Amino acid sequence: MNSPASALAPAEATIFDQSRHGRHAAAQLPPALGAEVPAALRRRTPPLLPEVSELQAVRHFTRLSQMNFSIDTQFYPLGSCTMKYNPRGCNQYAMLPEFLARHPLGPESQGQGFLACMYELQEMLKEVSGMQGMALSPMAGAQGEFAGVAMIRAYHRGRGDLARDEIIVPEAAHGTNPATAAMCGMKVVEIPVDAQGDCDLAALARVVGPATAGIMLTNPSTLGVFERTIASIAGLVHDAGGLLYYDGANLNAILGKVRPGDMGFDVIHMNLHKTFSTPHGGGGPGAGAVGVGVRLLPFLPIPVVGRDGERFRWLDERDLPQSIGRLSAFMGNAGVLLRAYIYMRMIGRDGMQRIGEFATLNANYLLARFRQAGFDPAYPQRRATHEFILTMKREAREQGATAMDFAKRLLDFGYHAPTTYFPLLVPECLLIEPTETETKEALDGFVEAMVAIAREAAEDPARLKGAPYTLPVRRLDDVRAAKHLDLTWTPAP
Amino acid sequence: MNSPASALAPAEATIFDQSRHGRHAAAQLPPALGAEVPAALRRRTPPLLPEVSELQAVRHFTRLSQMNFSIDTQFYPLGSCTMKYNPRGCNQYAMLPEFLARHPLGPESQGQGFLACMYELQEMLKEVSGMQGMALSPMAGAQGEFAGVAMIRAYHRGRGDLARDEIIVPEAAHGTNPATAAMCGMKVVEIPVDAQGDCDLAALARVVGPATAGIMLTNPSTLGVFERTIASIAGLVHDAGGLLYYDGANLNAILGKVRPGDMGFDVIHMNLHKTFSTPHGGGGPGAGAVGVGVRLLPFLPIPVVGRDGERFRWLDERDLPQSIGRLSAFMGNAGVLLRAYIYMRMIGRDGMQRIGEFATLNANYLLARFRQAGFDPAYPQRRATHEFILTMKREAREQGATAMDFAKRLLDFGYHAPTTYFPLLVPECLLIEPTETETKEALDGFVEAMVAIAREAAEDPARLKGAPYTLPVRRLDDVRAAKHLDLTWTPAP
Amino acid sequence: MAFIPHTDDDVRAMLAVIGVDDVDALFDEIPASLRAGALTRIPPAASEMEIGRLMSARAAADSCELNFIGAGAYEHHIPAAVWAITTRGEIYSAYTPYQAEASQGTLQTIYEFQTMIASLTGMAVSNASMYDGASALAEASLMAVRAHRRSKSARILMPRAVNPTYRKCARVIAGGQNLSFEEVPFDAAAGQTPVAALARFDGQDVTALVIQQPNFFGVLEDVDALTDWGHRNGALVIAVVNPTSLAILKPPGEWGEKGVDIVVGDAQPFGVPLSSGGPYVGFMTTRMEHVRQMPGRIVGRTVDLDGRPGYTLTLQAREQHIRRSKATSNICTNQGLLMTAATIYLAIMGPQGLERTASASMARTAELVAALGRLKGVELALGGARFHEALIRLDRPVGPVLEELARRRIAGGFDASADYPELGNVLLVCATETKTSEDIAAYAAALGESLRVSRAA
Amino acid sequence: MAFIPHTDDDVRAMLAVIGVDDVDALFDEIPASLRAGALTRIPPAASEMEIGRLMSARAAADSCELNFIGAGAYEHHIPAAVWAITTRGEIYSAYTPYQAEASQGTLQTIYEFQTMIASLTGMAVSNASMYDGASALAEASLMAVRAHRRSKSARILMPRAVNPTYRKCARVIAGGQNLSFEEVPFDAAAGQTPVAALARFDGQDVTALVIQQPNFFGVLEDVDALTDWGHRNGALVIAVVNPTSLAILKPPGEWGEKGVDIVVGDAQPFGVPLSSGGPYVGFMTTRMEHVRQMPGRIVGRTVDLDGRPGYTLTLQAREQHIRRSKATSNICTNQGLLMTAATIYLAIMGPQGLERTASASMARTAELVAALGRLKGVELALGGARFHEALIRLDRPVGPVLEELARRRIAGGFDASADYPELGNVLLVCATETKTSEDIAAYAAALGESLRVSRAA
Ligand SMILES: Cc1ncc(COP(=O)(O)O)c(C=O)c1O
Ligand SMILES: Cc1ncc(COP(=O)(O)O)c(C=O)c1O
Repeated sequence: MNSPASALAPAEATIFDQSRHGRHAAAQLPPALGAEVPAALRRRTPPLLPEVSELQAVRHFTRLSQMNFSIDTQFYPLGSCTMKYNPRGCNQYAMLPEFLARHPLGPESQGQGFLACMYELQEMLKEVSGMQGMALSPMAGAQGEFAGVAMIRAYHRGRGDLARDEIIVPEAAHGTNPATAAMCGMKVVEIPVDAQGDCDLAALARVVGPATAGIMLTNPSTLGVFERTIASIAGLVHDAGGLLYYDGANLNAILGKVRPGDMGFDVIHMNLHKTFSTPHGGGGPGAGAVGVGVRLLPFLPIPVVGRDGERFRWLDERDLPQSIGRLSAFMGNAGVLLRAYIYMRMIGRDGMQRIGEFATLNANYLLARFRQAGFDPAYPQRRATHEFILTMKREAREQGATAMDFAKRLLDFGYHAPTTYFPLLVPECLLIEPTETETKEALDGFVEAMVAIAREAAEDPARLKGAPYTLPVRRLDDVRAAKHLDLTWTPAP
Repeated sequence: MNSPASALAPAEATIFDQSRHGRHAAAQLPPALGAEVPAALRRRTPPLLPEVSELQAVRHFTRLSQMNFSIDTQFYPLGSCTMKYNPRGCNQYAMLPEFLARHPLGPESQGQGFLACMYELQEMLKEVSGMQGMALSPMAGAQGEFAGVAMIRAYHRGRGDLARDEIIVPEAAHGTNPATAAMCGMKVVEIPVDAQGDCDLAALARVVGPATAGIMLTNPSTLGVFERTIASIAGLVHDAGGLLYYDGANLNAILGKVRPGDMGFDVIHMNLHKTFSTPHGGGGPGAGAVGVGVRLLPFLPIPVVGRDGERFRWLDERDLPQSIGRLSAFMGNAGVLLRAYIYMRMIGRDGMQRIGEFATLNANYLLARFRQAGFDPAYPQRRATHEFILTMKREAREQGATAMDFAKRLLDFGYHAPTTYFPLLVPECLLIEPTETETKEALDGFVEAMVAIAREAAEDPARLKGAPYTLPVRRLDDVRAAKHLDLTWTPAP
Repeated sequence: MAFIPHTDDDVRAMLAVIGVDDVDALFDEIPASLRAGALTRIPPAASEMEIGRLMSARAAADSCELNFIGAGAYEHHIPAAVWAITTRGEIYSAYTPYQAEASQGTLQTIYEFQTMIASLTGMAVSNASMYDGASALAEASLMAVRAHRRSKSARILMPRAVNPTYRKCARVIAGGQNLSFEEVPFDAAAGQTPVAALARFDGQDVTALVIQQPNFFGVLEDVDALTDWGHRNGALVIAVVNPTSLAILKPPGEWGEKGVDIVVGDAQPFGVPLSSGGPYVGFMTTRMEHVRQMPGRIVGRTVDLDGRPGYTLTLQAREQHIRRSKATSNICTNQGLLMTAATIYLAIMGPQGLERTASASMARTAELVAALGRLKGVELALGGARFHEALIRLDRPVGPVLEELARRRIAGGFDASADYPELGNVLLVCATETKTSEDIAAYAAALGESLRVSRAA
Repeated sequence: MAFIPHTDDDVRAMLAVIGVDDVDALFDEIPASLRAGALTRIPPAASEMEIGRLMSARAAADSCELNFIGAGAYEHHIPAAVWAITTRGEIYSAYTPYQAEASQGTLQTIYEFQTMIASLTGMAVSNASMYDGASALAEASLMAVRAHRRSKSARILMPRAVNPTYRKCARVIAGGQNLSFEEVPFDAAAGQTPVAALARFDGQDVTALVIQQPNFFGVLEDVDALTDWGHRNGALVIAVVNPTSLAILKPPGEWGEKGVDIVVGDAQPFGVPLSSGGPYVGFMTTRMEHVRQMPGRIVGRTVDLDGRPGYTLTLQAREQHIRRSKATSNICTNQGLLMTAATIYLAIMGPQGLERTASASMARTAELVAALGRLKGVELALGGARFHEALIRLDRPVGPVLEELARRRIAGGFDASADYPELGNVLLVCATETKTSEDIAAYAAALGESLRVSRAA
């Protein structure tokens, strides 16, 4: 709610602008106990922290929160992100006071409740992925990828196969895949996809060889289609001595329908913050559990929960001497893992299968509606998986209405934008993933909004270009942001 | 965020409009166990409850909540309501799982923690009010008033003084005062206030007499001024054989400065949801603890917490045979009382006094600023207490800008409106209570908004009349609401 | 200064604007003789951290493993979403929605609540909430007197099978206006209020008859016959109901030939935790013809200046802030937050969830009764069809047995023998959908042991 | 179907629009041979009510009364407002703020976080968070190699007094790119890393020197001298800090003559509960000249089409989604929610609250050390000034003593003897502002008893 008197005031002043010297939230002050810091080590000027009342802080962050789109307030068809309902029960029970208070290095005897959940989570994730071993510690998908590629590397090295330093990735792969390979010291070899969105087998055959450590694949691919030749790919890579990595970001599409282990993958990470519905929190935390087939079992990152009879305990380097080691100070994002555990228990065996089915149903329905409404699918011959791509190439050419314009205008209609300009190889693309938790009515409303925008593109293109209009800010100047870096607040001179 | 395509759609469709037959939140379903209801007693048509997914419900009510003003998002200078910060700590610790799970009729041995809080709360409230006894069960201010007047009645009856059936109230009194007196079977005798806002002593002297059961006063009065002749009033009423009732809604003004017991009051209710900062919840719950002097001690409503050595227990009719009895099924709004208890403990002894001081400082500062800005105080000769009245009589006469117009336009500036048209005897009044938890900057911003509106009233009166513009709805047709009653949703025909 | 944001500079600047030297000067209209001293009996301020530890310790002291008490407050599953939303600042810290344009969230929620409660009870209109079920019954009695213009007696027939605290509370609150409540006995074998018990009032001026369904014993009354008796005798009929039961029981609007006139109850079972007795949320519904006699707030749907639908408080001329001593009630602040929780609960549970909750509760109580009935020294006290409570009779005083159970961390039920001495050592027990067969077995075992212990003592 | 809203009618209508007969047809591109069977090792669905009971029971099993463990994760008071706001749906269920206009809340919060963390550490720029402190150290090492163009060695000096798991983690993560980490010993009496220990690297190509302040033992390092050694020898300096300590300790930006180059740590102490180890929130700050080498998201302030200030992700060309294999890191999802909690925590605590927290923690640890030092069989293992951790030495193996303490519901500290066998039976203990003198006395008494018991055994 902006003051009509000051049209260009910021929607909400920064907390620093609201600070007044000497103000504080007294109920939060610990007792004043003196502490003697050696003079040379003492801080001389106080840090720039705001001095506000508790009410000011509450009001500020509550108002800021209202400036966000979120699952709890909007339909969020953001492809590759699986923005589905985050059940509140998962949060409530993961945040029971005893769970929150438990120190990660606390005695195992006072952690059996927590460890039991983690052990069962490992087992359930093994079952849905078709893998033989599971480690929960990676703190997001990218760290799961890192663990996976590091295990592949350790495997080859362990066999004395030292020349394998190439990781193959399809050109449509998510950016984390090549970035991870590089971070593991690997060379990245890109291969193209064909006109149907399948991996170009011939190209793959050309690049695999004695330098191949492995291939990283997402299946369904980031093009929103199922990699139909997966068996052939697996054969090619395995025959060349490489291993197959499964980027599980898109697992929601096939949950309970196909298991990566059964497709021939040797290692997988799963984004629990996608398929298993832990919240995204405006940019994390995530959890990227890694699962492995027998060949990689010895290399799993530590710690892993083991079971001795009725007791659970952490397995560490003593138990897993070939482990690639630790990825975090403790055991990863425990609270996220608890949420995923609760979610999986609430969904249950049959529910897992239904997730894949209804995510796919919603995507295919939406695709069909868009097709009827005259929009262009990127792969018109293919089924949608849990997501699909529209290309706005025609609209951009004929009316100058880009994918970005559609994205921004959608915000005014109360819909979050789909993923734009990813994957890079489809021009003017919108990657749309409705998820299984949205109703038919929500999907219909979204199609209607897109139709209305297309109409506007024809009738009033300037209006479209100026969107959004109803949010706290209009389109932002990204170029200026990068050119005149303003990364921290400074007092007005 | 409204769809630009449908300007007159409701801001948020009702939950019934979103319902689809056969939909449900499966994770919330209890097991399907058969139950045999005799045929004649069985329900035949299902109730009109929405059939929505859990996400739909979460999204709907989250979005609805965003359509509210609240303390956590706006300055709320609503006179007579003491809209101050509701500390989050009070809520967190009042909602500990064990407190929530405790059955009101549970064994007292499993309620000592809760009862200890209630006992200490009684003691603290006695101390701040200057009273000898305290009962916590009234569920809001009005019920506290009821208990108070009922005790006055019981007292007179107990003495065989049966003719006392009149309750005196000043004409500026809050509506609950006369309504309560009537509910207790009393006749209401109104007395005027003088030009300075004090009670008209001469008029009081004329009406007191053998029929006087008592007088109900708020001090500071609802006119935002301290009743200076309180000692004379007390003398007059007591001499006539009547008792004095203190409506504690305005206790925030004098907390720790004057105690109602010391002013001569025999009975008091305190709105814990005002002075002791329990949240208003969009219309409750409240808690209206009643305190009494010695004369009324035997009549306190039950239950009351008593103490036997180290054990706490509920006192009931067996302990207090002359009690006026029970006002609720159990012990009143326990959760509200816990919040007030925690708040009082966090404020502490000195903090109590500061509340009155800073509430008064804020009000007087705001009054001074308004005066400087050319607005008209209703009682220019008087100090503000924790609140004060501006009258828009002049603005209404000269520019047609009513108190209501100012109130509505303030909403566009992000400020909740002051209380309007109460007390009824001041024309075009705005009753303004800033509370002690607001910053000087917030007060300054509010004055600036009022000044801007006054300017607009002169320059663009039509714009003012049309306000608000930035909320989910513009000014609502109240007349139509009362004429064409639409009180429940019905399916579109 | 907890929760006070003023810096020293602020205070100085503000005093200067006001034109006084210190804050104390602002209190100069208060006679010096009245000024309070230090509040020595209030402890010094504690930080949130300190009070948090204290409260956690006190809460821990009150924990209990299994609860089988009902008697007017019921333990049901509460979806996590209910309170995650209800405690949002915009709901939690808002005032009564007097400024409609800035309160559409609260107002629409009330409108939805009114719709749900009206439909559940089978009535035309609902208000926005009452304090609790007991006070709502008192208000309903007062309302009946206003609404029933032809009746001059202000006489309300009150079955003894109605919740005893509800009866007491109604007497206290409605007693101020000289209503008289007359008791109607129940059949000691069936636990029901027989129509025959009303015979002595045939043809008399009765303002209203109260019927509780299920009654305090959990027993289902013959509501059709009772309602028809009331209407035949020119009385209004007031129903007191457990709202969960309405998912499977005939709504009061359909009782007898014409349906009842006023319905009240407590919506606590709808998402409101037990929390030692409150805050709960009373409700009241009635026929459209009586809407202007109804106490409490009412929300109506209307349109704004542009014609867009919106919500506002309506029929305010019934209320104290307009009508003062002529108001329908003195009620002002009511139970908005709990109303919100109840509305969210009902939206999430839906008709199917509520039906299952009611049926499962009924089934679990039947299971409990069967399990307890197998114990030596325990028998079912009353016959008849039940919802989810049952009165059992022990072969010894109930109090010490409950204490034994408490030692086993079980809240074993409500000792009804003081309220109904004629029934002997009776214990009212309740099992809802939250109880499993294992819980029931655990209770039966614990009760068996407790009886043994108290027999041995 | 938990969380799936489709009615049968919906499914029928949707299939018709798609033009297939059943849902299974949508999977016809998946080779039949690959189709999964039933997931028999997954239990059947449980309701929220059932799972809630299970989780409550498991949580109760893990409860502990007093915790004196630190070792990288610290128990501090968390104002209730922090999580009441952080769990709001608009924060909790939002995605990474790629659509800036629809994410101004998250973006402004990050901008405020960046400001606070940069100022606390005394550096020019901060990113939006890293996974945790340990992985942030790994990223800092990789960043140092990128930023230090002249150094070819990729050699990082790592004091042995740095948190052992941080060291392990850095090796695993940065090891992929062939960085070498070389250990710098500490003085076994003082527990400090002496500058002298670096002498053997004088004049060599060292890419970076890591300094942890306070170090793993809680001991304060001579950060000025160490930093100056690093810069004198052409190395970048990476500081690892406990952010709470920065309220009273000199910020890394002021260490030595020029200040350090990169600062990392874990902001868990800022409002993030211990919760078995995560999610926490790593942070990283650096000099402006290195900003383009920094991994992770960065938010900048800019203006919109109308000139109104607003926030957006910036310098994205560093990130994997733009630069792919050339990115500064593979990090994508990071710890946004915890970043939000930390920002709210800092806003509420302010400079004074944080200063008091740091000082009180330091004072309580001193009190703890004094109390424990009076026990037979306990001695302080290391001299020197400390922040809020201390290494004590027992006269017997630590493990069994900790088990005895656990039986008394006390988490007694971290057994550091496996990581530092040279120090003997050492236990790292920590007391923060959450501990009272009574707590400390209770711990001392319990430790005394536990030692007696284990001596007797
Ligand atoms: C296909 C794909 N792979 C990997 C990732 C990386 O996961 P995270 O963001 O959890 O690191 C993502 C998500 O952003 C993704 O969509
Ligand atoms: C002066 C005064 N008296 C009494 C009341 C009644 O209190 P409650 O709304 O809690 O019943 C109020 C508040 O509305 C009030 O302002």
